[in-house]
Amino acid sequence: MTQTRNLIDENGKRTDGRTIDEMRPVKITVGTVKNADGSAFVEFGKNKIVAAVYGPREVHPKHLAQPDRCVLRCRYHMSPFSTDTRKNPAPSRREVEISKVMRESLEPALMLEDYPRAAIDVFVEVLQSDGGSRCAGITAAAVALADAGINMRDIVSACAAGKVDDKIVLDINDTEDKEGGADMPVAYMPRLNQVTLMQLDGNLSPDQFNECLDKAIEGCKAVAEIQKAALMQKYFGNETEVKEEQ
Amino acid sequence: MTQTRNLIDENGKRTDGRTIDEMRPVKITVGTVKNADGSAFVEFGKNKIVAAVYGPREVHPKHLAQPDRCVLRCRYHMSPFSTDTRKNPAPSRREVEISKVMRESLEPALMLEDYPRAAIDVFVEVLQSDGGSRCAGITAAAVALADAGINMRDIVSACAAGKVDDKIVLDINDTEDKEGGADMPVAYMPRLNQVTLMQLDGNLSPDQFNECLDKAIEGCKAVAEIQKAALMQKYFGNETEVKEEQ
Amino acid sequence: MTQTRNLIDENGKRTDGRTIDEMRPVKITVGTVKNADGSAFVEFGKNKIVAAVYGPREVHPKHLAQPDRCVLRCRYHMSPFSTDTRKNPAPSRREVEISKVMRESLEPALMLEDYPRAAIDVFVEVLQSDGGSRCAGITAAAVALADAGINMRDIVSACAAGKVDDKIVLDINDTEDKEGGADMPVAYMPRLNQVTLMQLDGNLSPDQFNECLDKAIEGCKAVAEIQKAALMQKYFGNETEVKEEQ
Amino acid sequence: MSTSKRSTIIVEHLRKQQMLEAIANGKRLDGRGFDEIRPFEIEIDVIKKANGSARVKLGDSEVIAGIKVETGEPFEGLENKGALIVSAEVLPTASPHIEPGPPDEETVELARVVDRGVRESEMVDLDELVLVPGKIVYTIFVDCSVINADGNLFDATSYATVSALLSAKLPILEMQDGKVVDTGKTKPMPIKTIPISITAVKIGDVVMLDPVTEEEGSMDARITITTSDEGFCALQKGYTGSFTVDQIKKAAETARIKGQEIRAKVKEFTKYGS
Amino acid sequence: MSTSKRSTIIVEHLRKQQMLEAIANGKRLDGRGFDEIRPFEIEIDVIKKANGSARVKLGDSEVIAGIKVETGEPFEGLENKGALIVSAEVLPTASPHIEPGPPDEETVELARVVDRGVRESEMVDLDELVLVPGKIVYTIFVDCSVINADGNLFDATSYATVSALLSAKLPILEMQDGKVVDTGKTKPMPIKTIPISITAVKIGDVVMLDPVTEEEGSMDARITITTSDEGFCALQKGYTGSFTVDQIKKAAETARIKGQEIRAKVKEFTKYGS
Amino acid sequence: MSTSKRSTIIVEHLRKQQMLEAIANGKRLDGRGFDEIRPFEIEIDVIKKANGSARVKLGDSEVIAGIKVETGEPFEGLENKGALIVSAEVLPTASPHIEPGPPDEETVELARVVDRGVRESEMVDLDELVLVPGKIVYTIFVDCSVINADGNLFDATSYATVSALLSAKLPILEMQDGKVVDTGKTKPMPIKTIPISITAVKIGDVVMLDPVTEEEGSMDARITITTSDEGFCALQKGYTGSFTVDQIKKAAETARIKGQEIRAKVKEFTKYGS
Repeated sequence: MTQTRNLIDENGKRTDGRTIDEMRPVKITVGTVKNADGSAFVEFGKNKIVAAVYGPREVHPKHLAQPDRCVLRCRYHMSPFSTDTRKNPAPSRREVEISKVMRESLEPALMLEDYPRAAIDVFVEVLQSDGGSRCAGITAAAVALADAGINMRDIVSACAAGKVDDKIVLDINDTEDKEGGADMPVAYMPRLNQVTLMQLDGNLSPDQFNECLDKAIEGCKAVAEIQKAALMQKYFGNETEVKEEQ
Repeated sequence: MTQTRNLIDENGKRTDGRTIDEMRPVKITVGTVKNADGSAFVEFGKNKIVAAVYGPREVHPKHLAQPDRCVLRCRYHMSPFSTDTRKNPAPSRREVEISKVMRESLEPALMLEDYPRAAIDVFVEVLQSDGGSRCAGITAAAVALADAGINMRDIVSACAAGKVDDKIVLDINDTEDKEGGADMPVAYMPRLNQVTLMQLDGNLSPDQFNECLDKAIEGCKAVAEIQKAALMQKYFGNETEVKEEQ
Repeated sequence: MTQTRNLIDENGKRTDGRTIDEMRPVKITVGTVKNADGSAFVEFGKNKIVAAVYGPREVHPKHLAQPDRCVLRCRYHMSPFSTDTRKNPAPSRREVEISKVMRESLEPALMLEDYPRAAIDVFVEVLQSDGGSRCAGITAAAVALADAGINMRDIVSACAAGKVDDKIVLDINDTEDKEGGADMPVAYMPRLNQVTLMQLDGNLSPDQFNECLDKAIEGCKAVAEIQKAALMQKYFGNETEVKEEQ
Repeated sequence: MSTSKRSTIIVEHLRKQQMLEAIANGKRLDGRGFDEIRPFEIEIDVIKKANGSARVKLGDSEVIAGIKVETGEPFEGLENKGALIVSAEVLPTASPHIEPGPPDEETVELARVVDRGVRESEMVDLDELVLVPGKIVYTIFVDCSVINADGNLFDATSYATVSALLSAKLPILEMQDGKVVDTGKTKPMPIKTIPISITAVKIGDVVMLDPVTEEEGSMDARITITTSDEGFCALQKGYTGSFTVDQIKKAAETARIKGQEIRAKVKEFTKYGS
Repeated sequence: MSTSKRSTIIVEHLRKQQMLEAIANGKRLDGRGFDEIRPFEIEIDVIKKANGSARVKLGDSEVIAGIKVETGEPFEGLENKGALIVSAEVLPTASPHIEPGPPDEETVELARVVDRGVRESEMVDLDELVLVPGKIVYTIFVDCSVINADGNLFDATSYATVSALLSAKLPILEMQDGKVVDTGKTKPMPIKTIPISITAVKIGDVVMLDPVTEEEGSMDARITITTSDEGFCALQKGYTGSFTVDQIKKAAETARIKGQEIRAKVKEFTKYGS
Repeated sequence: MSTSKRSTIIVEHLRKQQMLEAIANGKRLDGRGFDEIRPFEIEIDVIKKANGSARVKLGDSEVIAGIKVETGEPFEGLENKGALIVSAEVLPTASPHIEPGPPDEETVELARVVDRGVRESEMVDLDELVLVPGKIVYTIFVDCSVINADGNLFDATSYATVSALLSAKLPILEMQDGKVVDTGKTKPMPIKTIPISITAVKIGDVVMLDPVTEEEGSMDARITITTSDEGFCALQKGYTGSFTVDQIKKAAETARIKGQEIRAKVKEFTKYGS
């Protein structure tokens, strides 16, 4: 990525007015898809993402079933209207890869051995995309899995950090992703202190690498609190909307 | 549809010389495909259509079989040379839809419960297309099914009516379909008085709607006579060619 | 094929300096693919081809298995960088056809009845293509099958002859294939004196036809010697590289 | 190839019995009358990245339509008209019975019936969407994502499409030196009429509007009738049963009257014309 | 990937025994000699919407070929030649063993072998089909639909293709202001020679021409040899058996002689040159 | 849709036990240390028809990368840069577990991770690959064919790609009268840095570099870290397990140091800069 203009101004503000440690507003609503066994709607900056979980349920075709554990299936997909220019509805290589890393980021948290011969399907639809849609998608999927009552070792929370104007910043947005210097999406199990997804695009010195990872982890922890509050609200209810605007 | 020129002249004649209540010439030949269990070749105006039926026969793959009835499968397909500009041989969305409504238009006439665990395949190939190819295809398929000896409650006969120069006319042709005001294909079981296919493209007032439907039904009844004569000719033989030129 | 320039000079030399009866250099190395049950690497002129054999092994899906014989499967494929302009990696109609005739050219030599309910897979990858890649591929595949220890009635050896400047020549290369007058690839079982592949593109008089076929058979016999030597070298070893430069 | 199959949406036997008994007594399980449509709501501009968008909830069926405006060549034979293409995907989120993958024949039919209503009514004035006659025209993509399915996706998707078009902001494009340039300004989509589809199903001898999933699981036949301000513009009979001519004429009249009600509500939700 | 399979066309055991006994006695089940081709008929101009068309019935095998003429870019490396593409579909009407779908390897081979006969014989003078050298050429699509299959589809499809080309009316196109314009006039396709394919199969040690389906069900190997007026132009050995060199040479000579007979009949049916 | 499955590469139970015991004792089955990479060799210019090529053998894993240079339109949003596309196919020759067909999700990930290393490091100066700004640019296709698979295809494919690029001869193209003309001359690919990926897997609590197939069969998680001369440029955690933050930081430092070693060897094998 080659940066061509200043993305952080003299007051330390980013293009969307945030400070370098500030996350975009996050809003999570649980149980938005009526037919699903579990679901969540996540707005993370301008990302608008639906996650729905079906299962544990029978596997079709049957030979795909595993005798001692549950099969996890995952689809990340973008609606054609979700992007700046219309996206072809057929799955792109990018969507195939994200479906895979998303599944692998969720699997460590799930007690799949509790559901032998069954399948759990996780469907993540990006209705509007912004920087960090894979992190927002994982965050939504983890809440939907919890809403479906799947046995979990821990929640999975995801957030990216990155480099902009040679500074390490939290939660980079679309513009920063395209014009900035690096993007590092991370998914994390906060109780178990385990990284379940990590990618990097861009250039970081050794020191920046460590700082960026630490900052992403902090973001994940903040996301975890919002996930928890959203689930609490659904199951124990309260009047205030679960909304984080740091 | 926006009409740009007169399609009915001062003498009430249409672009192909017909009156508004006149059907194009229809010719039906039964048993034209040697290998098929039943078949028919239909010329309806410039439409040239082959229908072939295979079945009742085993279902592959077996899990698609139904314990208490026969599975009906249907394909409507156009040969690449059948249209004004070459048609890509891969099935278009239009062909997928017509395959579906064609199947649904035939199914009410078939005693599928008489053939549990079996399948009946209906293949309709448009060798040359003109307006009303789906109606001609259904007409051919119904004759092929009868020729295959499938138990039927009634024949299925199909014909369109439409609007041209703000007049309701029988059996619209290619030019009228493209430039006229409305097209209403209908399939009908004449003995049971049931409509099994109906679609509408174009604009009709409430009165025109009813008039158009009634006219299409009349067309279906006329087609039924030609179907009957063609089947009679094959099974009881006679010298005169079954041909309708109204 | 229309020929536009002289491809044989006044000294009887072809564009690559060979005489009309001279084969391009052929080099066969056995067992180059570690994981395969049998394999061979063939350089035939500028052709560079890997063949790998897996099997006899279980058939998936199982309903494809034959109770009394082995199923033979064959894929001929060109790497995208193997051709003058990049080849789309999806299988072309040409590759589908060559996969079929290659399988049919190998099958007569294999004692498939010795491996009931099993499958043998032959994968031929063209890394660099030159004229005669199907012949070189069959030659490689036959050696790989022998290396895999499959019971065989005979080796299969392949070579093309063709017409250039109205002369019948052995083993035509890329330029001669494109600009010459005819190409006749042949595969042959030398011990059984049976032709297992034969194709012709181009124009030949009756006399030329017979001459061309005879010449191709001579080429096949020469290829058989190189195949034999390569297999001997692997199993009985010797210091000299098996290389034919006629 | 189109294949007949028993409905994969299995209404449990008991529930189905209840439904049929209720119908015999002139009622539906959710208490609605046969001519009654479920409550629905429409929210516009839900996707800011789209040139127009709408989310429709019709009972528990939920659909989002989003519009993307691009430029391209006109369709053959329609050289002086803009292009408009309606597509649909029933997302695998929508029900336990949806497999991800290319659209099956039911989804193809869904998209084509919605497309037909918009196209045949001439809702959008395609003559206004030409940049260089015969060469460059606006191409309007309407993509519909069904998020949750509880019956009557035809009408839910149709209302979402119509609402997205009514509320869309068309970017004003101009030709400069042979290139398309976005002026940065927008104008409303050129709208001529508002097509409204009404879907009914027949169960036994009863025809009822706006079926839920479990009613569709017991239906014999389905009919979708689209009217514009001017009259009837599209119709699709579906499923494996049949209708008498009288049933169709009656359904058409109902569709016309109900269509007026719905049209008024759609205008209100989308603030169209206000 | 190419997969070997037993013939899916199952000739019942008894019938097969009869056939093999007949062959041993120098006969075929339908009474033909080994070098005898079934009666065939050709009807041209059966598809008025095509620029050329022919229906061939070879015994009970029936094929329609239709030609569509378009314009396009030349093939790479063949900048100053028109383009000619032969495709084939074995329709699912043709036999109980055909599944609808994209062409399988047998159909790909069928189309490519027919294409090769036309291409290698230089039947059509592609030099005459150029509008703007290197840029715009005529593209001739020949599509073949096999309606009924009773053996030897190679020859039936080949004769249909050749007959459609011989009887085609090529629209006369001109360049005007950089655009292709159809003058409304036509001329015959520029024909240089007439390729005729002859297919034989080997059953045991006997080689016989023009096999029917049940003979193909017992064949060991197949060979298709195409000759033009000038000599041999294409050949394809097929199936999983083999031939001796002598069998091939003999088959080639037969193909050349039989080809002359068939060529004369094709000319007659298509009124070519008259 | 991504589907979890048990590893199809079955390490026999006993062998796996041995491996785990060895690991517990600080060893690997092939005697390597945890931070030790298998011997590897690189041969360049193996495909003369390509504009650049390299064959890498990393242990028994073998990959050929070939480069084809074409021209085309630039990517949207990158109008003044050349295009570079890395693709990969794991050939069915490579292992008994590969089915021929379009790339599965593992192969898509492989190609995208290798592509990312090249792209994000800005190895190739894409600014130098523009012919007509915004309209015509060089398009560099790097295609990788995995011939034999014995673990760590990420690094083997990455080294093949990098080596092919380092040794490629870029044809010098020029615009003449609005057409691209090949001058027949070549120049080296414009290279700015050399990205080197290092892949490690975690088995139990041990992290080890450059896994062979049987180690991958027992791995809990995988991480691929790519460094250029300037620092870290790409990273991909894979597989269904997880890492602690400390494990990642330690792996990163190892990747940086090992990367320098490998980079020196790659330069040597490709004679880059000499």
